[in-house]
Amino acid sequence: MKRNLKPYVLLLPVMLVILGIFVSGLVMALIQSLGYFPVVGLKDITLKYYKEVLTDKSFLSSLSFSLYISFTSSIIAIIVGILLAYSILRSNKKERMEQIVYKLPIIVPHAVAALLMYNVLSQSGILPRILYNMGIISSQSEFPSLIFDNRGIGIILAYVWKEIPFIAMVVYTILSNINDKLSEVALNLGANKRQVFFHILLPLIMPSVFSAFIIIFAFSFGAFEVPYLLGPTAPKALPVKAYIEYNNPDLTHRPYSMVINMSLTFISIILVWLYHKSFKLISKYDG
Amino acid sequence: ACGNQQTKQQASVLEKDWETILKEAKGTKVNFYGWGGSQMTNSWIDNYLAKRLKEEYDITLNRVGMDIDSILNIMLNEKQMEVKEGTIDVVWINGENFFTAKENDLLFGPFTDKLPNFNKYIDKDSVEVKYDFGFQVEGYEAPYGKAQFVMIHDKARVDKVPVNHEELLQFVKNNPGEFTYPAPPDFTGSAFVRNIIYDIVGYEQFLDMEPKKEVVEEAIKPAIDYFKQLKPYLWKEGKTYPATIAQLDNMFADKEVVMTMSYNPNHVVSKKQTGEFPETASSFVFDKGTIGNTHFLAIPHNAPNKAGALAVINFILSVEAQASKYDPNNWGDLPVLDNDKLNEEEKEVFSKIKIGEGAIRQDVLLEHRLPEMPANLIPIIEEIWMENIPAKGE
Amino acid sequence: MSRLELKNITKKFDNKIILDNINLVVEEGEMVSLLGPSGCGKTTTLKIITGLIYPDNGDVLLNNKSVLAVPVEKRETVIVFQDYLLFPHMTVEENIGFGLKMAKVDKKVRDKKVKEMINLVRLNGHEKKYPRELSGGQKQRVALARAIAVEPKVLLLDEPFSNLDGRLRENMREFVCELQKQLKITTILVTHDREEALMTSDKVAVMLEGKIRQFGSPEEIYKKPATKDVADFFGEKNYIKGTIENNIFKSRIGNFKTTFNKFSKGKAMIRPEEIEIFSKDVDTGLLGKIKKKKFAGDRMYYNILINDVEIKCITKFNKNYNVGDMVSVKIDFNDAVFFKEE
Amino acid sequence: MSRLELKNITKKFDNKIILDNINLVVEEGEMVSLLGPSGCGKTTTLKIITGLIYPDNGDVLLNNKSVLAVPVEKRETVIVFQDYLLFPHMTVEENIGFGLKMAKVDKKVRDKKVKEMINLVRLNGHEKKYPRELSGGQKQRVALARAIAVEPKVLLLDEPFSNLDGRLRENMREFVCELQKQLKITTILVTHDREEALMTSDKVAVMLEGKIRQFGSPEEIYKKPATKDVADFFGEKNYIKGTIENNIFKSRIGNFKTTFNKFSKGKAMIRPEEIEIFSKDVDTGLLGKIKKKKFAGDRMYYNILINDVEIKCITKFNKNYNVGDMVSVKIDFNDAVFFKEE
Amino acid sequence: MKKRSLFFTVIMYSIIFLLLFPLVILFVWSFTKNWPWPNIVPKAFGLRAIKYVFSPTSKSLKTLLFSVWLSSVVTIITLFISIPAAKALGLYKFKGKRLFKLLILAPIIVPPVAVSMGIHVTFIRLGLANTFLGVVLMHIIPCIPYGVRILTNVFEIIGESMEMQARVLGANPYKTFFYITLPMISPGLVSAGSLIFIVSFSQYFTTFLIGGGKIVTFFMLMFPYIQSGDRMMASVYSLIFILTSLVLFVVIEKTVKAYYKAENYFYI
Ligand SMILES: Nc1ncnc2c1ncn2[C@@H]1O[C@H](COP(=O)(O)OP(=O)(O)OP(=O)(O)O)[C@@H](O)[C@H]1O
Ligand SMILES: Nc1ncnc2c1ncn2[C@@H]1O[C@H](COP(=O)(O)OP(=O)(O)OP(=O)(O)O)[C@@H](O)[C@H]1O
Ligand SMILES: [Mg+2]
Ligand SMILES: [Mg+2]
Repeated sequence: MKRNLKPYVLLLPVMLVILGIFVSGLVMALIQSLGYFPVVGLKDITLKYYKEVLTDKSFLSSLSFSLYISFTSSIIAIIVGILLAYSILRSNKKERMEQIVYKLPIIVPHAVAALLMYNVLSQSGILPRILYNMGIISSQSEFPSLIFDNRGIGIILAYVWKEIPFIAMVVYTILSNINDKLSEVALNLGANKRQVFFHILLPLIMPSVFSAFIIIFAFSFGAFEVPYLLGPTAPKALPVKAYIEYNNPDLTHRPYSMVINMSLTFISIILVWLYHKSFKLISKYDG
Repeated sequence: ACGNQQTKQQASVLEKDWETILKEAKGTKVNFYGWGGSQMTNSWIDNYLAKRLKEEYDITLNRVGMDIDSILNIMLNEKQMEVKEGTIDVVWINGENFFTAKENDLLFGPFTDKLPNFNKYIDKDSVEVKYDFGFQVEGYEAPYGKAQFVMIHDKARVDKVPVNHEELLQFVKNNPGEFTYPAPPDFTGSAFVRNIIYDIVGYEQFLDMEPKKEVVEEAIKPAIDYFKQLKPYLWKEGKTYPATIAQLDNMFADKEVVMTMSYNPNHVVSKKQTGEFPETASSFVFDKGTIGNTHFLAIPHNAPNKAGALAVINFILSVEAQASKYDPNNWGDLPVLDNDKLNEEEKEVFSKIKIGEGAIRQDVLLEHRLPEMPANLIPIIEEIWMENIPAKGE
Repeated sequence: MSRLELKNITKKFDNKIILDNINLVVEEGEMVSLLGPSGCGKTTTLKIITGLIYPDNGDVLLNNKSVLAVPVEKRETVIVFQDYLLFPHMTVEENIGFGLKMAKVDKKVRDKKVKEMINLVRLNGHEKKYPRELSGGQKQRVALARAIAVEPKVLLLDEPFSNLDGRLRENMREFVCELQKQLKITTILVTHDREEALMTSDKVAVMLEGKIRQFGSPEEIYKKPATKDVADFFGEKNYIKGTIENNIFKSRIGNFKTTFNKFSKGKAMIRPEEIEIFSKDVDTGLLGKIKKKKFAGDRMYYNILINDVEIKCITKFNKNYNVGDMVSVKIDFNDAVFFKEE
Repeated sequence: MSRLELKNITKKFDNKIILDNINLVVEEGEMVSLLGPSGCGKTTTLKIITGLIYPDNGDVLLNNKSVLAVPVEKRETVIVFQDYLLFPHMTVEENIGFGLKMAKVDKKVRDKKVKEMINLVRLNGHEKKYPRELSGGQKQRVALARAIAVEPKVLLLDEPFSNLDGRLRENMREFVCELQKQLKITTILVTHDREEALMTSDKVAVMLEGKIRQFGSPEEIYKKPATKDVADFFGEKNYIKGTIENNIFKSRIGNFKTTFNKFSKGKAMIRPEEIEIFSKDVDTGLLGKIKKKKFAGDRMYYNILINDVEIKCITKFNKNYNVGDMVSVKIDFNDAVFFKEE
Repeated sequence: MKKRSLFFTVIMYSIIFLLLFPLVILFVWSFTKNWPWPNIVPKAFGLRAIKYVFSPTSKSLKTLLFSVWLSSVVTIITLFISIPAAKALGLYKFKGKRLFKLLILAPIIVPPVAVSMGIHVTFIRLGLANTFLGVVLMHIIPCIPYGVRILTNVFEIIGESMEMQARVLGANPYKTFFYITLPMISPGLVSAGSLIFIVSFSQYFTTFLIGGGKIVTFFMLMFPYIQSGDRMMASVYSLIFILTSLVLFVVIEKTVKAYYKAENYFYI
């Protein structure tokens, strides 16, 4: 009896914060999305706003744009992040500068990351300048437009730049602490380095990678800063749409913002759940 | 019961005479909330205003750089919870945000008549003091400074500036990819769109237009057609637009485009001072004029230190403060005082200030000043623009 | 199917010499036991052979070719680790099949082989379990099966049976031996069980303090230990001081005939199991008194006092005397080993 | 210093019964060996005693009081795990001193005790090493020292000597036994070494498939195994089918006198070490032929064919015959155990 | 044995270069007055931004110190409550585990603007608005997913056996935690702690709302400049922001390593 309660007791403090504070906020958002916002005179509960938002054409294009950005950036970040972590491990010497400096982008806030991408990749950025001076391009406009473009390359790169070190750090922490001996055994049994990586190390870091993926995916799906600063005028990423509606000085627009936010949340939950399912199929080693 | 008490309290400050208010304000702290994205503005408030207030009234000014959206949210939530002692004493505000705040009873007032400097220097009957984006001010905010929309170009790269929409179109056609404007709802981009509308269909009809989409759409149709014409020659063929004026400014600074724009006529000077803009950058306005507006200071209904707030706002309306603010070395914001109400000595103070290279003289600006559109039309125009311009023609 | 040779292997850890000039030859298909006290460097030796540790000095030869440059995974020298080291994210099946999978063995063939191995190590019913769900002995069997499944050229067993009960141990041992002989896998077995070493292996190497002290056939090692240390390693012994003159060993417990004649003063080493006791009516010329007695299943351990000299003696369990009893003792000095007194 | 009692302990994993109604009493200061094949549930039993696993059913009593509700750290039942589980971030010293530190023992006293323990387990010179720098046996000794240092009421040893060489093992065993007797620590020893179990313990419990099949003194267990399974567990046996009539056991290898008379048809179990062989000129009435022979240090293993029945026999190592030799065989049926034929 | 692989060394340096390159540009921008196309180096340098940041009236440095303090408090509290939660999720099987995992992710999944209003209202009611404590609590929310998730993985790997061993040796749960669990998870704690610190350090929107301008963090001073496109100011602020965090992390990592001799603790 008492033992069965233990995990719940351990979860209590975190749950207090999440349920006590966070959910109270969420409930208000939900209510507002249903059109109840008495301070500004909206007092009827209605699904009208949902209908309006969800049937809007631009909603769908925004949704797919958001999904595309989050998926692409998260997957690239995962792959490169793991590669980086493994490379550091393989070229390993303890206490080297490299182990610290690669983490720098983690420290950089997303908004600054957007600024950096702008500095480097815009048509007046450092990259086209270098290409121009090397004679590879002859004018600014020859450089492909990566910022504000509707393929979202700038946004994706900003996310990728931010998240690679995050993934690498998480993976490296686990990787460097996985008992070296397991790799030794595998080598000894005739597995080459590549096989050791794919059959031993990768499965062992998979739970962490899985967590990390969810975190960065959910984050990039719901955050507005980067697409706001680097995104095209249309389609707008969903969070940007929500943000713009939220800041609409006409407060009766608040329910629209909340509808978009609730949709974002709902879609995220579905995706995370689906991901959980599919992950369980691939790996049986889930905590 | 609560409401009653509040009105009583409000009344109580406003009932006192100015001397008492100043006495009460002495030694207090005033929380001044407003946009904090300009280093020059911040420096003016921190270095000049705060210092002078301390010397003059022993008031500690606490500048909090915060977006107006957040400020409104704080006020709104405090209202919702009926917080009597709020956090904000003075808010830098105007336009739709003022309208929203006033509509939702978030503001304290009317208070402007209580301010000696307001009574002494301000032309109370001028449209720009009585109305803010078409909304009645009714004493709930006091003017802070004036702004006017200007275009900025690089003399080194533009020989002849376009002075109306047709010339602009011609210019853009001749220089494809070198011009663009921020996408509404960016504040400046939105102003540019309105300015073009004014240039094409005139401004008078909007001042009392019904805020209905069909009506507005009908009225601005020629302008929308114009934007469609313009689009293919814009930067990136008009497929996308900078999201903020900041990006356009940076593109201009990096020589990616040849023009930018600003709602602050002295913007070009300060940008040149910081070294961001080239020395050859210069402002210009359309012949038919550009939109001007006034920015204001208001006091939240639950401001904890209303006396202090009044004292601060009154000081800002002084000749000394307005002149210091007007100096492009400090900020370069246009004064709100009525020239006719100043004595010679006071006029002298203003005329001694050298406006910077590339800026337009104040009298020229005032000649070309057009009133802002009522705020409730603006979101409609932005929506129409959004629906017609960026998405179409892909 | 390879001849393995270690040449002058030396290894230090933290500047302490752990392996000191090790030389060892294991012929093709031979099974050599490596014996030695805890911490003497056995595991380190095996790791050097597989390439998991680089020696500071010396060479490892497989079929007379140095393999120091061959990477671990290509050496085909597989080690069964003392602490199992099963892959925690794989089931028993997957663990056992790992090596074959790495060698890209056809899935069907692999499955068959895995099944076979599971039968042999008696883990039927546990195929789908993860290591954390296994008992100690079960883990050990998985580790063993995993190594044998790849049929390596050289098999290195680091106490592979230590956590198995006697019967299973015998079975496993037999199974490994048979397989080893059949496939001619060159094998080194590290074990703490002296009997195991003696019974299963073609040769035994005794390692003490990082040096190989004796290397020979089991009988040699047992019967003719090169040094007292080696002898001691094979269990407690009786050492009786005395002098040898004219084939007579004179000591405090009496004089005995012997064939040994190399030096005159020394110790005779007599194994406790070489001493027989009888009830005191049997005349052996030597009487002793039982001082201590211990039951150990199929045998009895006695400590007997003869002229104040305590002698250990191991007998069959059915020879049952009580503490305090007087018994006749028979010591055969022909089997004794003599060490010169220092 | 406690009496330990297990009452009807039952435990399932994944709906498979692992422990089935276990009852066991260990008196104060007693040393009980727990024997059983790999995977039979020994470790699980120990874990239940310490409180690391909750039984599904049944109770654990210390001094006649249920301790199921007592948290692990208050039970004073310390276990030495099969897989050592040394704290990786502590040195040998720190590991050994950990329990004392937890009990807030004065630093000086603690240091002295730790030093003493290090001496006893012979790890001098390794005090400052981390577990990853130790050999298997060294780790095991640290684990042992760490547990003993706290002088628990109940000491649970899960194959604590499995990675030690014979001599060290004997030493450690003696040391533990002495300490245990001296401090009257109630002890359970899980071991795979039958001899160890028989020699060291006051009582032996044999566990098979989650059940305790026999619990008694070492001699009882050895000499009077309750079932064939228990007997088998103690090594390979000879089973000879036959009938008993008038105190005569009739079988294919001949007729023998016996005192046993409970049933008429059955198997006589004869331990290999109860069979003696002599050169064929000694007349025992029974002749056999050596079929197989194995050297095992102090003894020899022979397989002998008598009338086509293969009989295993263990003799002293000095009885040396060759494969194919004819020998006289002596079987004592008085020591035989009879099992009824099913 | 472990040979350094050239291939991976090259890959590592390439990726690191790509990650650092934009930061180098940031550094250059901190001192750049203007930098017109197509120059590769700026045309004019200046110290305007640095001067402003270091001038006492801008209160930047004071605010910086305060922010570090605030985020440290957030980090410590978040770690403190995350460890038990992570342990529960990493080591035990229980009903509703999936749901809890999802709930813990919620602060990342739900956009902050959606919940902030409700939370603000709640905080006003509780008297937490405009207070240090309120801001701390608000910051903890988005930090929880990072803390719990990372530590959960760590617990999954180290397992419970060491803790059990300690308990058996007479360590009560608290001592077990301090002597065994804490040192064993310390590498993970450093990772999680760094992330939490950063997440808290770069909270903008919620700090505004809950802090109401009474609690001013460094990021709040910095963000308007990023928005307004003053690249020099934004770069200098970012640079200070990054350097502060970096120094802090290096110090902490070194301290933890020295204190716990953190190495390969993870036993499998
Ligand atoms: N967590 C678990 N989940 C499922 N089965 C388990 C688990 N732990 C142990 N078992 C099973 O329970 C049985 C008994 O395990 P236990 O560890 O008690 O055996 P043991 O007697 O100690 O064996 P050994 O001598 O090999 O160590 C084994 O068959 C094992 O596979
Ligand atoms: N990484 C290391 N650093 C320092 N010393 C080490 C290291 N690895 C092993 N040693 C030391 O080397 C010696 C030999 O270790 P090894 O593991 O080879 O012994 P072993 O013969 O296998 O012993 P056991 O029978 O106990 O397993 C031991 O004294 C051990 O403490
Ligand atoms: Mg070893
Ligand atoms: Mg076990």
